[in-house]
Amino acid sequence: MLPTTPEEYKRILETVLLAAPSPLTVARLCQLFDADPGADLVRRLLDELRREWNGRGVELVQLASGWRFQTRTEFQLYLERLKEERPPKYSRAVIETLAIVAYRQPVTRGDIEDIRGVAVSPNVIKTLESRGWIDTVGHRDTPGRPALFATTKRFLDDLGLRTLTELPALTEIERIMDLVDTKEISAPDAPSAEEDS
Amino acid sequence: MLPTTPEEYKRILETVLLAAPSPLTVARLCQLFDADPGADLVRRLLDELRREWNGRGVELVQLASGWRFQTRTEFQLYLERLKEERPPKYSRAVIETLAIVAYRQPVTRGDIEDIRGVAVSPNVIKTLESRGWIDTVGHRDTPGRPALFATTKRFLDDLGLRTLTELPALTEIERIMDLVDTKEISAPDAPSAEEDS
Amino acid sequence: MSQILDLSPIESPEQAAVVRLYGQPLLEMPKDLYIPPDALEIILEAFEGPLDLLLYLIRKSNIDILDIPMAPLTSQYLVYVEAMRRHNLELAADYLLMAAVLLEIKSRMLLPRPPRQDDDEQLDPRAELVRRLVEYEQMKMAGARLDVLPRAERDFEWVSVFVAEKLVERLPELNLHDLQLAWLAIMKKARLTQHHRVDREELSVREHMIAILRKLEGGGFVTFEMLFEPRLGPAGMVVSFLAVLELVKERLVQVAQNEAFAPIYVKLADAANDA
Repeated sequence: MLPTTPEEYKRILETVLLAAPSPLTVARLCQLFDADPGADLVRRLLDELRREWNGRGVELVQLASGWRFQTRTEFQLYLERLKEERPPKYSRAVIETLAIVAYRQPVTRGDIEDIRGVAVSPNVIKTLESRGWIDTVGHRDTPGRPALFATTKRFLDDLGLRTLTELPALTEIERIMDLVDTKEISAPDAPSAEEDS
Repeated sequence: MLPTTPEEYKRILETVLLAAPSPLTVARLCQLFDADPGADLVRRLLDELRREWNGRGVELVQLASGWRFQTRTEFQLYLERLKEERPPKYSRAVIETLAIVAYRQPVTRGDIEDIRGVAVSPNVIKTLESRGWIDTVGHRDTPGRPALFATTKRFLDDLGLRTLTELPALTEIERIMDLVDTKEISAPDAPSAEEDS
Repeated sequence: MSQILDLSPIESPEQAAVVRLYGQPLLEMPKDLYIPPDALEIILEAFEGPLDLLLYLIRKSNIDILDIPMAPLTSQYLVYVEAMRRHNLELAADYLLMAAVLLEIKSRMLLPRPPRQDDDEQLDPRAELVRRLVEYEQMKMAGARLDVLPRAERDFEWVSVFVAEKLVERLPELNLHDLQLAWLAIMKKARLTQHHRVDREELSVREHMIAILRKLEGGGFVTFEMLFEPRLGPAGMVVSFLAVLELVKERLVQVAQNEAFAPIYVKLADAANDA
């Protein structure tokens, strides 16, 4: 299967570059062939190959250490989903604080502490601010003039919401919780068959 | 950059498969997308992709653990010239042991030794294990509780097989085995000589 | 093909035995099996064990594996084993064990067959050996076939192109469900003291409250009318108005009017202190 036409040369170059674990120089690529096709021809064929791959998810690029195929960064999202490792998770304190800001905004840190029943670490607020999900929209006119936090447009964007009203409604779930509570109270002797559901 | 047309879906599948370090199942590929396109659509797109790659140096193949791009064997000549080291050449002991594990699994080291008529060196087992072709799937409930070996998905992948049933058939020799059995049974002076087959 | 293994009964007592092994006379070194002394080790390595050697002898001689002539096969085998021993090669126990097995089968073959007794006695003494030979040959050939299958890294390569990544920090992910669960947990705790009711209506008021706060962000006065966006329609206007009332109630904004019918100004409550 010795190459004779430019197409056949290109097929070999493409295959080798797709399988190579590291970038390959033009000199190295010339050595692939029994008869050296010459650096000029190889370079011309590489240029043609690069053009042929235009518009695909993988591109042929020339680097300092040679040529290689690599994925386009636009496809990073999909490639990341392949990775085994799960993305990091926010702590419960962060998520609860965010929930309070989202549903009760505007709120002060004091409001959050009142609702959660525990002190809110400055790190929690900082985490949410640096993520761009909450920011200060004013100060309450009370002693200490505490900052008022609200969620941002970025928060809505990142969660795929258009407006705050698209946040999951809680009325239904609250009704269920009411029912559960009622049941718990009204049937004190009932054997608790369904513990952890 | 959410995919809408089949072409866009295919572009993503192609990119991910070209970059993936191991085969990907259809189920895994479905998970790439925000909205699951469904296994049927993905399978159809993979078939289309496979056809699109026809005639090139790289082909899309379906293996035991999923879909993957691999180079065609005709191009190995060129790929070898890139390699720093020769691929390992396995001894007959290794290959025969592999065959016994593949066709008779699950087997213990004792079973292998019975069939080959010689002791099996621990290195033979180690070689196959470190290549990821066999592993321990349990222990036989006999004195010493010897390990039971079986082949892995990786073994099938590396040999381009989807299931164990695609292993080369043993038919020719089995006919001889049949003859042995038939002769033993039909021989007038050897009634009911049903050996353990 | 030349007859490599002489299958005729070869027992002429006149001939002097070349080799005597386990009391069995071996008359001559079969020509095809002559092993140059220095090649012996290589040959030993060429065989994977006694079964492999036996198969070689059988196949070379075109013997029917189902009807093995034990005497010549045994002597061929013993010649080989003896040659190895003469050269002080460390003989694997497996080879010696097989020699004993062959001799045993051979002697049983020489005995007249007893009349029908139990099944064991009826079996051809060679049956077990044949079974083992056939099974080994089967696996040997299966191995050879496996070995020629196109194999990754020898006959083809996996494609795995470089993944170009923008250097972005992997930020934690959050979904609405997490948020909802968190809020539910809070509500459950809070319901012991007070009953929060959050529905879409209230959220939309809160959304407008935030929008108004953002409009007032500079700290200066903004006219009351500026806080309303007619494009929101009557319902939106009402909600905006409720939002302003709520802001006043929560003392987040100050509303000022110098005299009746004069423009109403609104500003952030805390900005008042700065002014």
